[in-house]
Amino acid sequence: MGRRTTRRLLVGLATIAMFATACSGSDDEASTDTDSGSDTASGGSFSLALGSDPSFLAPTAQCYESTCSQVLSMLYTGLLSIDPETNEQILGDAESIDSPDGKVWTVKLKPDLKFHNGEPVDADAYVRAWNYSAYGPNATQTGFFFSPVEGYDDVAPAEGDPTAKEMSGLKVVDDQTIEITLSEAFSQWPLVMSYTPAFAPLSQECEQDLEACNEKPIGTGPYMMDGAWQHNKSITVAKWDDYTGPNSASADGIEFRLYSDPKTAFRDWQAGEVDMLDTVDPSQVPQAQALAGERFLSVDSGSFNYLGIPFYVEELQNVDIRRALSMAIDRQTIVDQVLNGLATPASDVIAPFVTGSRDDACQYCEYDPEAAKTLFDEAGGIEDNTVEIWFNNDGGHEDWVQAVAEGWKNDLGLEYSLESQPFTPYLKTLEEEGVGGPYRLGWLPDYPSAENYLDPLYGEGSSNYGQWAGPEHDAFLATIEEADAEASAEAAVPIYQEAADIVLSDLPVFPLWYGQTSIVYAENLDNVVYDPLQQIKLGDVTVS
Amino acid sequence: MSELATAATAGHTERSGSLWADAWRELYRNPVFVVASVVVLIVMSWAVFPTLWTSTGTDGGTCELVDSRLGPSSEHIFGTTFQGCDMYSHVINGARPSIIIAVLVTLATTLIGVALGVIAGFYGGWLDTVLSRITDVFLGLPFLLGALVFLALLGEQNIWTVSAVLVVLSWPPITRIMRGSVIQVKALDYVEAARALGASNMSIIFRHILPNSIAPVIVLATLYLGGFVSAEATLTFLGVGLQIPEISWGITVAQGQDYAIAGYPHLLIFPCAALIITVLAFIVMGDAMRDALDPRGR
Amino acid sequence: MGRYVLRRLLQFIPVLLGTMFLLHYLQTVSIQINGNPITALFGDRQPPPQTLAAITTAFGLDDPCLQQTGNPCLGMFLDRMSGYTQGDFGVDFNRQPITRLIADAAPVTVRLTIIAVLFESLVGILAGVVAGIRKNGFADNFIRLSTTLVISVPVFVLGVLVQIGSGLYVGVWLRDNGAPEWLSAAFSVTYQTDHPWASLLVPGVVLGAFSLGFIARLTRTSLIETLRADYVRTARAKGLSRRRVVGIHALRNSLIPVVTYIGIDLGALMGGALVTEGIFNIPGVGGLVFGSVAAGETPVIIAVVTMLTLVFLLASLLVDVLYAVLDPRIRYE
Amino acid sequence: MSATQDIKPADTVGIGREASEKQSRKEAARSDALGFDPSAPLLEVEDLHVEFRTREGVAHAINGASFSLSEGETLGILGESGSGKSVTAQAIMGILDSPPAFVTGGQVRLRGVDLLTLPEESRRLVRADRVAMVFQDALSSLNPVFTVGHQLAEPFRIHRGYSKQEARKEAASLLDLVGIPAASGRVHDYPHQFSGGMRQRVMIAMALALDPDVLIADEPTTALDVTVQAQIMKLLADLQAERNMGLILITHDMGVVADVADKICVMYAGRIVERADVHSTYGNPAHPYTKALLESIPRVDLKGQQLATIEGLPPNLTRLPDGCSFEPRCSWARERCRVDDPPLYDVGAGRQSACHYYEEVLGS
Repeated sequence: MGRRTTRRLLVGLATIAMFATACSGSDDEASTDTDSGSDTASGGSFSLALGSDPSFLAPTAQCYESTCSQVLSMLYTGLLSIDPETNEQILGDAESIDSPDGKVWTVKLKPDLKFHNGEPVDADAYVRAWNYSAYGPNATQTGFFFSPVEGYDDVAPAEGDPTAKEMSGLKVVDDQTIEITLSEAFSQWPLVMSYTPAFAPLSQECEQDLEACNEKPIGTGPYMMDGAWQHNKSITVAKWDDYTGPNSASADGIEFRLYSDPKTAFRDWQAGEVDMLDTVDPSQVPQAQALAGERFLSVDSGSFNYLGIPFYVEELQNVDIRRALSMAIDRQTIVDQVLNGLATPASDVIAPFVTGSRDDACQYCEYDPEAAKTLFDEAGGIEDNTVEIWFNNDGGHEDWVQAVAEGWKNDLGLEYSLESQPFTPYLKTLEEEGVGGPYRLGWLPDYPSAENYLDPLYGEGSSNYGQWAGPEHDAFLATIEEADAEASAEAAVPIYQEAADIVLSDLPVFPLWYGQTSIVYAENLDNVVYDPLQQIKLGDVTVS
Repeated sequence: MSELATAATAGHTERSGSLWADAWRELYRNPVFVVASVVVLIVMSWAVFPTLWTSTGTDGGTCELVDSRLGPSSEHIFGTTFQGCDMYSHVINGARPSIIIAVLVTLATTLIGVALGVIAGFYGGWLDTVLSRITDVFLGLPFLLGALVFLALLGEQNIWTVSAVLVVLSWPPITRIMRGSVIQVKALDYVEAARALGASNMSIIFRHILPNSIAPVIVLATLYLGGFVSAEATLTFLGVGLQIPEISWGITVAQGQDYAIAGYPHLLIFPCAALIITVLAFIVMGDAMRDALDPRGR
Repeated sequence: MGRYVLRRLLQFIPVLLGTMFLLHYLQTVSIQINGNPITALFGDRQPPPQTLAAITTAFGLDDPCLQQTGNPCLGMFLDRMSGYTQGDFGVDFNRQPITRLIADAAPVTVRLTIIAVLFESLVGILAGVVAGIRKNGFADNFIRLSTTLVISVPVFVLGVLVQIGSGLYVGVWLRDNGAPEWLSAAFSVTYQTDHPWASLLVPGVVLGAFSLGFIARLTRTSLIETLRADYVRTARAKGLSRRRVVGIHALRNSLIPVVTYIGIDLGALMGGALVTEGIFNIPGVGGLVFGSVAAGETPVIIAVVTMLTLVFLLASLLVDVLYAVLDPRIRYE
Repeated sequence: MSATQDIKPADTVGIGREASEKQSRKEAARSDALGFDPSAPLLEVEDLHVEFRTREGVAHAINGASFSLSEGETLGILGESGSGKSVTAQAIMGILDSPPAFVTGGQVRLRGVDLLTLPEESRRLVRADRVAMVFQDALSSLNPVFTVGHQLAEPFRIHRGYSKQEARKEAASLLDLVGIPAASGRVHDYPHQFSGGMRQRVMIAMALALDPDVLIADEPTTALDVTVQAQIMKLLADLQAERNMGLILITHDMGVVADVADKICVMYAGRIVERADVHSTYGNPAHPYTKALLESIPRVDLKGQQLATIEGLPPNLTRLPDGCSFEPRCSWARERCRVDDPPLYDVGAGRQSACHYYEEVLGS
């Protein structure tokens, strides 16, 4: 643990936000394979190491981090998911999701869906869950997913007590049909709903006793709980024989083993105690590659790492200085040496697996020390010739932050000072506009949409900690608004790209790299597929 | 507990001037102590005059990321660090925080511990009761967990905050032992005699009580020195110790450990050896001093 | 004796209250200075204010005194104390009752501590006796050097090296050669729920290694001193064998300071196990507090650290009682 | 321990006793098989040499001590502290701390058997069984953490293989023998619960447990009040007479010896400087040191006069002078004494003195 756990923890925490998105994972190929897939090589069971004890299994609306969403992706089918390769929607419990105008959405559910306890999965089960999530006093972590829905402010007002227990925008039309009215048109809504934990249905039994349900959730997915949750030790799920949904379930059972330190988990994998790891520590990557060969996978995680620029720091208000600094970051070398290759240098502010991402959008992300030095000197440099770099010291960022700083020192002749805090006070400092130089942050989308890489980071009421403002910012906001109002997700993409170009030109953040995650697995496992949203498609894994 | 502390310090107290003289004679004839002292002096000189030992300056010199994790060579005799800096320079410069923390915390805890121990032991009564209960509160806090809680509160982690937290958690044992020792010396005949002759409390404390009761504290303090060098490393490993770009053994060891097993053993071996040898030297010194100050152990 | 124990137990009350208040105050100031720990739950995202407010209220962190730096928030403290008297110890950020968290974690740590104490006492005393009766001989020098070396190696380095050696080499070899399951579990890389004792043996040894050195040295010094005592000479004059002289007459007297140390160490081990627990993935008390400190889960920190303090106090009381049992000259009034 | 034994129900006592007896008999061993010749002299010490090897050098603690002891006889060994009295006693017992102490020469014959050549295990059997010892400071010489009953019973259990009950019964009767009131109740008490005199009685009882042939009492009364001293000495004398033991009484107090001893050895710097029967020594000492010692005893008939003292300090045992060790402090000293170490001259009537000028001393 130690240093590593701290990191982990931080990751654990930081992730939560970042992360979450994930969800989906489960369904995906389901539609194509449907039943056949599970018949071919079924049987056996295996174990997967998870990096921490999940926060919640029920109510699922409390799940806003990766470990719980990995487990829940086995226990729930979800309304829909997004195919990581094609970016197409794959329907799960939903038979169709339509909207004429982007404002009123109709979700039709498949018939005869059941919870593990036999209760029907109907419109009521979904609406019940969503009203529970959104209701302020329930204090769920994913309640804000419903903020676009009409009536959200009544159940979760910014000030005072709620005036309603249910959102007016939700209507149960019949057992199979739900009508969702948003307060404004939002082209990305179906993508939002792909985050399963926030949108999963809630059984009546579970609603009666959430505490018991948390220990042994009642889901709808291809796997059900096999015994109660052994906190900090393990969670075991077994194939549910009555499953009628599209998701595959090759193995008979999966054991989630809970670790506090990925390095320890890796040693356990070496010893043959655990079959698969969802994270390999960077320091163990060379070993993992040597030992596992083909069974070591490294895939884009969807995370976007950047240095934010505080616009309230005068020296950084000059766009040329920002461009020079960005060009003086040797992203590739840092990725190779510090991150052991477990990242991809950024060429955009939108991660590659999302529709709309480009591999040449960022002209100031190319390492060019000479051009940087010239531009930097022409722009007059920085007062005192010293730059502060801020980061949270409990997330394992110190190594690369120092590498960036050393690069600036070597290429631009800048002196640096590193300022670090634990995550909570760090956020407070950011909030209070207290940082004196570039600050590190990362982003994991909640749902696979270009919009989710833009509005939450630079929009209004967002995590725009750097207080990016000015005409460029205004143009950015206008562009986003325009894209949101498009009727379909696809049509909005080019407009979101325009917004991204504004960011990449004005540089309120320095894009650094897209994160990667790595997994290793045992010889007896096969068909291990990784979803960029940080979920292993466990249902597809075959055991021999 | 207090009864135990009293018992544990029994027998240290009868001699004074000659005890120290005897102890010193014993020490400088002890080869182990001499070797340990030389090691400590060398490490101290790393801390105080790093430029005598390395030409790279106190910030560890230029670091080229492309040179990351090189093995030992003629250019970098200990190899390079994760950031591509010279490991030898890091080992030399890493002594500074460890030594500052160890010396500072030991001095502060000894001063606080001795002062409170004398007050509690000499004056007794309600003052003793209150001080003893406060001592209990801090004594009962588990060391590492306590440090975690305190450092997390401070949010800022540098040599001074780490030292402050170590002081807060380390004074109670010294106070305990000092108190027991003082209570014992207080009851001895010559203190009674001094009192009968009308000596003031202050003069009794400084002329009679302190010189005769401080030996066990000195021994413990020497052992503390090594302990704090270790503590810095452990706290850093736990993520609540020193932070980069500070150069310290704790940081270098904690970072090197990740990679040592993955094929870069020099990242761990050199800083860890420096750390271990230093701690060892302090412990050996403490041992030798205990033997010397406690003639019964000879 | 009974009255003495009672008096000591009564003294626990102010100490425990003091500990709880100290921790409460630290956490209060921490929130006042560092900000609302709930914000960190959302990572880099800024949660909507109503979400943040709702969760903050749900965990009782909405008290206005938390906005006033330095305010000790006595009201919150009193609420917490009255909750304690009704058996309500609060919940963590995952809404798990703290009583359940402790009930899960404490037995594991207690087992680990028992193994560590047994190991350090048995091996430590044995090594100390061997060193003591062969003072300045080879065995003495070897034991002194090796125990000092063990004390000097940072526990996080030692732990990982032992873990790799025992888990990846011995353990794997044992399993490949068909050793019984409990035996290979004893050399596993991590804690195994199915082998709650066997798989804690190696971590227990790592945890006890540090104190082992102290116990060996303490026993040695104490034994050397005792062996010079007049009553040891008397025992020899009685024609007792050397084994009986050392093992019965000298050892019992030498063990008094050793027992003192072990008793105090008992409390320290329970609270100091966090590094070992982390390395071997043991779901114990150390990891619980460690995680809670990082997340700012005040109720967990106060409850668990206070519990550890109580363990420490009880252990020192036990030592004092045991002290009187071992040494009939000591009488507590 | 005793308590658990007492409350055991009858039948388990039987079983427990059987088991414990078996255990004890295994440990039990007697010194009979070592070839002691009943007709040989009781104890002869001949030319005993003991040295202490320390970091400061080799201290010659005993340099050729010889004496003998027969049944029912009391030998007083006199001398200042550091003269080698206690070392001699411990060498006879074989309980010197080695290192630093080493016996480098001589013989200690008990009934014809040289104890110094016996292997340690056989030597152990002789202790307490044949030769026993009473130490000076009974408080520190009794183990503080065991009851006196336990400590008294130990010789019976180890050497005789008695069961716990038998041994404890013997322990109680021993306490009774040395005059401790309510003995059977006090076996459960710890040493610190006894008064000084009572503790010394316990020591004596422990030494007498196995009815030894030789009893060595090392300053048995030093730590006691004068009245108690007399009681203890009387007790020792009575017990000796009753059991016909040989008694070696080590003391620096000439007065104590005068009352009870038959023979006297005076030791100085690790050597016996005068050996004689008690009456001749007291009447007319043959060595300047003995003379000086006698003159330093306060006497009622010399009340009012300045008490004589011996000037100077005993020599450093690591660097003994070539000549007579007492020379620097001796008022009879001449040039010869500085270079020529005096042998033990026979001064007649079984007396010896290590002084070149004993005739002058005798005549003074």
